[in-house]
Amino acid sequence: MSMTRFVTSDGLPGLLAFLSQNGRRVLVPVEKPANKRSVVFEPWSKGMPFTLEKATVPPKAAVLPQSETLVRYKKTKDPENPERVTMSLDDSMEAQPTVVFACRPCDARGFAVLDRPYLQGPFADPYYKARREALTVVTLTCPSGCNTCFCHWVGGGPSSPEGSDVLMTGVEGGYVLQAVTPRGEELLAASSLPDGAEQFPLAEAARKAAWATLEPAPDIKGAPEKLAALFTDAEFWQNWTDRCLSCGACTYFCPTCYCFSITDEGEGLSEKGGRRLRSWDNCMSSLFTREASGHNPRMLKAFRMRNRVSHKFSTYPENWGAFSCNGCGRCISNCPVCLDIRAIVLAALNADQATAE
Amino acid sequence: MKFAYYPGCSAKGSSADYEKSTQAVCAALGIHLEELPGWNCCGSTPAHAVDTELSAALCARNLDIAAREQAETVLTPCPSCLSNLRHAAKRMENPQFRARVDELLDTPAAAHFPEVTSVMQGIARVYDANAIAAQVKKSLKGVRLAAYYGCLMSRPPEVMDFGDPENPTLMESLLSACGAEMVDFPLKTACCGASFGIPERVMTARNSGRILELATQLGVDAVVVACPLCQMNLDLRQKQAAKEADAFFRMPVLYFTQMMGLAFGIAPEHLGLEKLRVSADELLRKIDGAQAGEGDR
Amino acid sequence: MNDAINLSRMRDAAFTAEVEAQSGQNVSTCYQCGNCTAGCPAGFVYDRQVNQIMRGVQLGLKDEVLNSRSIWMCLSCSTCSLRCPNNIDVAAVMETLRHMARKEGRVAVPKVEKFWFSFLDTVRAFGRTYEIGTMALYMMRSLRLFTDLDLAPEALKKKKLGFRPHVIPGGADAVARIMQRYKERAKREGVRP
Amino acid sequence: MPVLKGKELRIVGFLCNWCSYGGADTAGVARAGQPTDLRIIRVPCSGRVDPLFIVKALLNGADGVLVSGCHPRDCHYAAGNFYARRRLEVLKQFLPVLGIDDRRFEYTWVSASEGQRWQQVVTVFTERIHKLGPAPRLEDAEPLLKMADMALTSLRPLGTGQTAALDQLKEAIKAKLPELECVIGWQQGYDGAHTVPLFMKTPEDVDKLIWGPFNVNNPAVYLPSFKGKKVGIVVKGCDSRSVVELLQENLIRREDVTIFALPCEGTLDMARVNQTLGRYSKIDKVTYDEAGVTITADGKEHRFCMTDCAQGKCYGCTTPMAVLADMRAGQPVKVEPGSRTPPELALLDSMSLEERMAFWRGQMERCLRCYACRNACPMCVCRDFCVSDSRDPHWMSQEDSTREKLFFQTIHALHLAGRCTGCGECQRACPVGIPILALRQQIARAVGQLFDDYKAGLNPTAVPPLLGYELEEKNIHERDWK
Amino acid sequence: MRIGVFICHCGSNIGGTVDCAKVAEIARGFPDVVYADDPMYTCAEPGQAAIEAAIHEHRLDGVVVASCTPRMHEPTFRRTVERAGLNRYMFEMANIREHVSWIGRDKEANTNKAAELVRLAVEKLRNNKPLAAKSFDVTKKVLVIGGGVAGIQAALDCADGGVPVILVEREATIGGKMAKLDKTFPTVDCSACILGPKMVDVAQHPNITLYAYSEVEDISGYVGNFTVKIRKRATYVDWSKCTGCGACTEKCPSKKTPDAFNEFTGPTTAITIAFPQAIPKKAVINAAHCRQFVKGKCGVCAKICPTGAISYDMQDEIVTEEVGSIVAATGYDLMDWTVYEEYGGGRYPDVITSLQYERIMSASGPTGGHIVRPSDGREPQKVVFIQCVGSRDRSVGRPYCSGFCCMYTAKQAVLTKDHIPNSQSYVFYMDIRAPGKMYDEFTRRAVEEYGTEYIRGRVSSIYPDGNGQYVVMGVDTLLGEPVEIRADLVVLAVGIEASKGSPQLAEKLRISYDHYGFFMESHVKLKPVETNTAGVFLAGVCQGAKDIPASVAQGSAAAAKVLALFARDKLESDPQIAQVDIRRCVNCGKCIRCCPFGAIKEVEIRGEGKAQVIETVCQGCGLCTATCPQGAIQLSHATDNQILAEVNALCQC
Repeated sequence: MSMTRFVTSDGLPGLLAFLSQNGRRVLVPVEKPANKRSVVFEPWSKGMPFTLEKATVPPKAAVLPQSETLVRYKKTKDPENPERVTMSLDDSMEAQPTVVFACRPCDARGFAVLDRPYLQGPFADPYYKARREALTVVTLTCPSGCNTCFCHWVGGGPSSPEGSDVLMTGVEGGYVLQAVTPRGEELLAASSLPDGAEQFPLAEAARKAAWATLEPAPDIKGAPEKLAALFTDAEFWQNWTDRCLSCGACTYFCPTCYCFSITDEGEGLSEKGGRRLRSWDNCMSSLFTREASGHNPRMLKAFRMRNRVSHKFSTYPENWGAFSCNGCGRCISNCPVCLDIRAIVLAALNADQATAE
Repeated sequence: MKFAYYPGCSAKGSSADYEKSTQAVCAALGIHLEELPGWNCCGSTPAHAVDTELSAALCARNLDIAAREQAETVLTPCPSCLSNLRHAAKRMENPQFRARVDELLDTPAAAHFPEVTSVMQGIARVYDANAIAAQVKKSLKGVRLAAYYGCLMSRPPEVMDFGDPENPTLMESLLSACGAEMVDFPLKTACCGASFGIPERVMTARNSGRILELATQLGVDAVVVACPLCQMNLDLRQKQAAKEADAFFRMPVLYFTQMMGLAFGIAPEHLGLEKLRVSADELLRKIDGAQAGEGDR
Repeated sequence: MNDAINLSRMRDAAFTAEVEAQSGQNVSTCYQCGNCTAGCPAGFVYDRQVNQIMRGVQLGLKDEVLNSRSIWMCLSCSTCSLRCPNNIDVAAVMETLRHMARKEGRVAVPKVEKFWFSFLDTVRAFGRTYEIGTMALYMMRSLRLFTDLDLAPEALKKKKLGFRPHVIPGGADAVARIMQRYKERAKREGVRP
Repeated sequence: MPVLKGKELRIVGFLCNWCSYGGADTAGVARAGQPTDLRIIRVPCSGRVDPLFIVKALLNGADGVLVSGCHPRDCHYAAGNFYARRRLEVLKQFLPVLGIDDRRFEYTWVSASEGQRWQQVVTVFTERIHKLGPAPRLEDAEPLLKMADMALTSLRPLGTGQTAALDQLKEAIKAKLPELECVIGWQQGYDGAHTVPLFMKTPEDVDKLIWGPFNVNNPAVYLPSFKGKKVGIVVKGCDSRSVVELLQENLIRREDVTIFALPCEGTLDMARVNQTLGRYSKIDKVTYDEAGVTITADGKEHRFCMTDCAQGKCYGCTTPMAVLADMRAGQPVKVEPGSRTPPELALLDSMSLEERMAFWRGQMERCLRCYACRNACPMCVCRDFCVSDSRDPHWMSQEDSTREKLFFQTIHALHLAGRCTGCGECQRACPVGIPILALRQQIARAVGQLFDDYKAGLNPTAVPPLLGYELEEKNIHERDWK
Repeated sequence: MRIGVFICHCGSNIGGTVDCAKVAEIARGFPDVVYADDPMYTCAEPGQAAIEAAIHEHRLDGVVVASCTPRMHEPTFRRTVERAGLNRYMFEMANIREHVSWIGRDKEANTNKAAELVRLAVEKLRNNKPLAAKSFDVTKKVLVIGGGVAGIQAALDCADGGVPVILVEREATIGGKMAKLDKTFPTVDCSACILGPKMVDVAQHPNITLYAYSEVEDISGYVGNFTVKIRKRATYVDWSKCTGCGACTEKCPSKKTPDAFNEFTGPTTAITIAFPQAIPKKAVINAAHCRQFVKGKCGVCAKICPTGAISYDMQDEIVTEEVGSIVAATGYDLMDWTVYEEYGGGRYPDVITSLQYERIMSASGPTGGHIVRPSDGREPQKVVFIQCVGSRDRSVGRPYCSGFCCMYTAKQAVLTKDHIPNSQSYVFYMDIRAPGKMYDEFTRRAVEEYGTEYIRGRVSSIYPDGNGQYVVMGVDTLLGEPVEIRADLVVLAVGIEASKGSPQLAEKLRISYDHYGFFMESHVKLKPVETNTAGVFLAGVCQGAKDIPASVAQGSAAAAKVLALFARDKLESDPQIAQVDIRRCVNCGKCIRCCPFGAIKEVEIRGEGKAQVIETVCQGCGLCTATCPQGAIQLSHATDNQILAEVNALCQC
């Protein structure tokens, strides 16, 4: 049995204080005062209120910030000869040791999805790598399913350990912490929390109960092929995207979307210097594929939606052997027009059948 | 029709005839004048000549009474009172000024004051020329009159709101409706010399003289006025003016209310005509004669 | 000439500014067309014509202006304001000058001020004007005992003047309090009430 | 370049080439001494000055911005300054809602001959800015988070009763459908408590049409994409204003659009509804009564009374009936006269300038720049060519600073000046609940106050105020430079 | 880029309070700057040569000069860089004289400010693009609007220069105000005698087409290619048949028709020829007073006309003309002086305008040149002239000087004495403005030889004394006393305003106009004839008060501008105009709506509506750029990115 610890509900701030040691940044879900429920991960500091609610925004930024400076450059001129310009580059990366605390299993699985292209491809992305290696994920298992989530369709579940270092499960009076990686064990071992073996069965029961709340999942194993087959069926995609607004609410709130764009800002000779930025990109935007000539292979939002759904359920699985959607449901709950990716995938599966018949 | 009414001090003294005729004419027209309870002197020229805030305070007390009485419109016969009251109301739109004035009052004045306007405009507001003509019992046909407004009634235009400041015509329209022939009287808004009759007689004598001279030249039967001070200068001081001009005047100077009253068939004694220094008997005979002539036909 | 107006010495820019501030008029717009003077009914008793007063204000000749009789003889008829091509409320400037002069105790024509005080004193006493009272007070103060004596018989015969003061029911005190506060404030502010 | 510490502040001037730049030259020729802070950017015309240049400068370190053009009627380009006057005045009234002191921005008119006036303007303005001191920076503000008070009373009845007329409306749509590409309406979404846009192409589609408090989406957002095609649209009162505004701006053609309308009784504030429902796995049942709805989720009943849970915009709504429609069903609704300050705006109104800046600092932090606000806006017709993600023109960078995010909201708000109908879709669409509607509301309020109570989207033939001008503006007055 | 920067000392003008060498040194640190120098006089020949040399030596592709205002030397330096092979728009200026050295005393602050302004210019330049002008054809035909003396002069000069002229006149005859005058100052020669021959020349010139009794209805197009619609108002007389014999005017029974040409000083007939020397000398029916129109029966003129020219059912006609240039010469009208209630507001018959007085004095006028009072026909003995009635008077919204009243008033006083030797004239004036050649001498003659009394002051009021005379209450400010005159006749020198309909015409011409309707010239001093719309020129009083010689001179000047314009077969358009990025354009039409020049139109490109700039019409204001929300329309040389570069250079904290 893996290492377990127990923390009482009152003990959570103490746990966070422990996690914050040694200059670690601890990202905790914080409920923002707003009429709309808005929970975001923010660096914890002593006395700061936090929540254990599922966050509106996933903790993806811990490894892939919304916008990061890849390179800073400064130019200097030779006062004798203004034609002679020398440039100094600064590509040092910030990779502060970080703990993501109380994200959900789906969020944690997001890190696993990101790891594949960023770390396991022909090139490992150094910026991502540095941050990822400095990251510890303490995941709170879900007590139940919810109306928009579907983690169990895509290989996850309310207590899936994938991507997590520590699993944390709420039980009577507190939480059971279970290390699921060596890094998790190391962390728990360093803590002064009491052993959780006694409460562990309760945790297991809670996890089982959570599973029981889920509606049965449809079989979507055929999705990659069926979606691939639908690639040329423009009508299918148009019908499914007529109400799409082409905003980025689905992709920017997705824990697994990893596309980025690179821009240069600023002037090397200015006080601030120049910056090369990497920022999130959004395949639902027409700009995503607009070429320098002005030509755009994905002018229609239908094709952009096809890209998003296919990427998650067809091309990524082809490349990496797993769906890149982890069923967190944020693209559904955050969509201004309630577009439901589940429905599209199911329709794709059914469309195929209809054609077969 | 009911209006709040601010008679002004002269109404209780030197221009009792104006007051009497105003009351009589308004009664005939069914306009009820409700005198403001406990009104005080507006301060007239001396107050504003000495200090604008003092003048405004004296006026504000009256405006405040009117506001408390929930009056919508206050009428006053006297242009001087009208000018002071309207100036005060306008100046008190400035908060700093208002604060200074409030300091002088027992209690701060009401935030909004009712509108103050002249009796003449009040009548015109209720009755148009046709309606006035319908009231006429003794037409003033054949009577030539000069309307003289004095300097205060129409000036400054942005405060007084009395038509063209150089050429007001309201009195003409009222008296034309009564049948009178109104001459174009170019000096209708010239100054009569105002209150300087006492400290500097030559001032009123000269200025009133010029007005009387032109009226005489134009052959009018009377000069019709709307201001107690003008009336006093043109009538009571007519001899002083004649002396200064080295001329002889015999020009009746009546209030427009007296003139309208005559046309409405109100007896002269109910209009205070006996108070005129220059007798209007000839004018009365002319009116009666015209009536007789009318009857003959 | 020795008695030339020495502008470099006598010019008082603060005076001009003060007149402009108090009257709310921009006197620099006056271009001396003289229209104010042309229409002034009191010009014939002035020692300086209105346009000259305006010029004095422009030049900041405080003494010349505030010691002038003209500002006391102004009838406040506003003809000048009405006809001014530059929209200057000349009458307001005249009144401002009178106020300034009074506050500094410069009274070039005392009889005018005495008449005002006589008037205001009756108002203070009775809340309303009392013509015979005003006259009596004025004659006393100005020592001009024969003022308008020629009119008296006529006026009395015609009952033009009320012999009894007209008193406001319950209000005379209120008016007196206004006057009192005004006086006290003037005293506090160090100006002549 | 940094400002001369201790001596100067950063003051940026935009001067038209023909009058004011010449006026500044005249002042120079006359050796009319001036404070040295001002840096002049020469533009052809004050009409060229996009108000966003000013906001950009103010957000990026300017302590003051001055715009000067030709006197009204003297514009070298006949009318550029008339447009500028309206736009700049609207901007001036907008700035305080961001927490920027509007005294830091001024505009005026100086002719090429008015060297003295220019000297006066520069001197007075520079002194004013020095008196105000260095401008507070958005980044320096301590985040302040506050919530709007949603306890509101409505000007018109709120409820759910009008559904009765839905069948009549459906028949009308079916009758018209053959002539139309499609009719846009609403259908049930993934559960009974969510409604999504519906594009009716067949009579069977029409049967899916629903009407009720969940019809939050504004279907007008789709209309411009159908430009040139015959299309029908089912509208609530507020949606109809968007349609009218689109017509006003020639973004759609009247003859192409068939408008079907029912009187609206308010729609639910789904943000608050979801707060109440919390986490649930299934909606069991949604039942309606006259006054509201009851949602049963995971076996638990939640009642939502419309008078308590309508969207903020519904309380002050004066157009529950479509302002323009080809086919109406349902009973007319009475609206009480009056107006309400929208709750989001009332919140901002209650704050000081410093608090407002701190407020936006706190709010914008969590913005992910997903642009749901923009894309849900029926008046955002630039869509794929929004300046926010363009390099030419390069208004914004990809940095995720609060300043860039707030600047985008300013772009949106200013581009909506005189056009925003207050439908609130921007705010509703925001996944993290930032009350960005307040910025649009302030713009709309300023436009209303300046231009005869103008409200966007009421009259299809009205000229949007910022696309027109008056020679003499009733409510815009030249400022005193004494 | 490779940018060269030149910091001009301008002698000590800049160098005195700005450390120019320091600025050059700072500039060397700016991006893309590869060369910086601080010459003593950059605009001088050696300075320009140095720029050219530096361009070659350092292979510069952009130049910044920091010196005086670009309004002065931008064209100069653009030519300089062009000579060295650069595009003229690859040049920017920083104004460090008028905006820096001349207004600030603090050398440190000035130097810093100068460096920042140079930085702005560099940042702007880095975003500049070479721009090239385009050429287009010119229609060599000119429209002259207004047939007063200025318009006549412009038309004749253009016609003599070989350019076809369309002359449009609103009234039935050309000649304008000058045709109404009796004599002209300072020579006191007969107005009709000097104007008449010019009017005849217009009628006879083969290059001139005259549309009298016509108005400009609509103008579209741009310099070189205007399309003008002209409304020929119905005269009810077929002018091709009318010989101007005048038989109809003698027999017309409507003898009490108001006579506008005579300024309503006497009646005329309903069918009329304005005056004997009218051009065209054709009859016109005043339908409002013609019995045939009012009562439906009469027909006398039709019966009497020997050529059968009368045509009661004539309609307005619209003709269209293509021209390459337009001269506006629409003149003036008198302001409505009846707002002066203190002068009787128009109620006193013997208080008249100076133009009415001209007609009364004129031999072709209603009294045959005898000066008599309108009220009773008596010869006046005492005539009072009042100047500045509606001039220099803010209270009636006319703060400006009408320019020529001083002179004609002196003339009228002189003529009065000539006509009535025992008369006495008085002139109330504020200042005598007589700066022209022989002008002051003329006013002195009026005083010294003709005994005119000049009284310095305004008149407060005029009123009839009841004895047939008028009391004039004035002031003699020199005397310091009010004065009073009993006058028989009062002549008001009524101020002028732009002729009726000027603002509307300005809108059609797309030119600016001031508060009073006068058209705005392009530059008060240096472009007094041009307007801000290329190809539209001004002549005469429509641009501002001026007398006859000045109007004639400006008419000739406008003609010279037209001829210069037409001397080229092709015109070049300014490339600093708006350009549409059709990919970004969503055809919302906001730019089209607000463009003050109608320079943007909607076109269809591959099935989609797009905005398109008409390059020759665009004036380059950039209003569209500030209006377009998606930044799809950019004003070349002042693009968003160019201005943003400047803003960013200043504000980057």
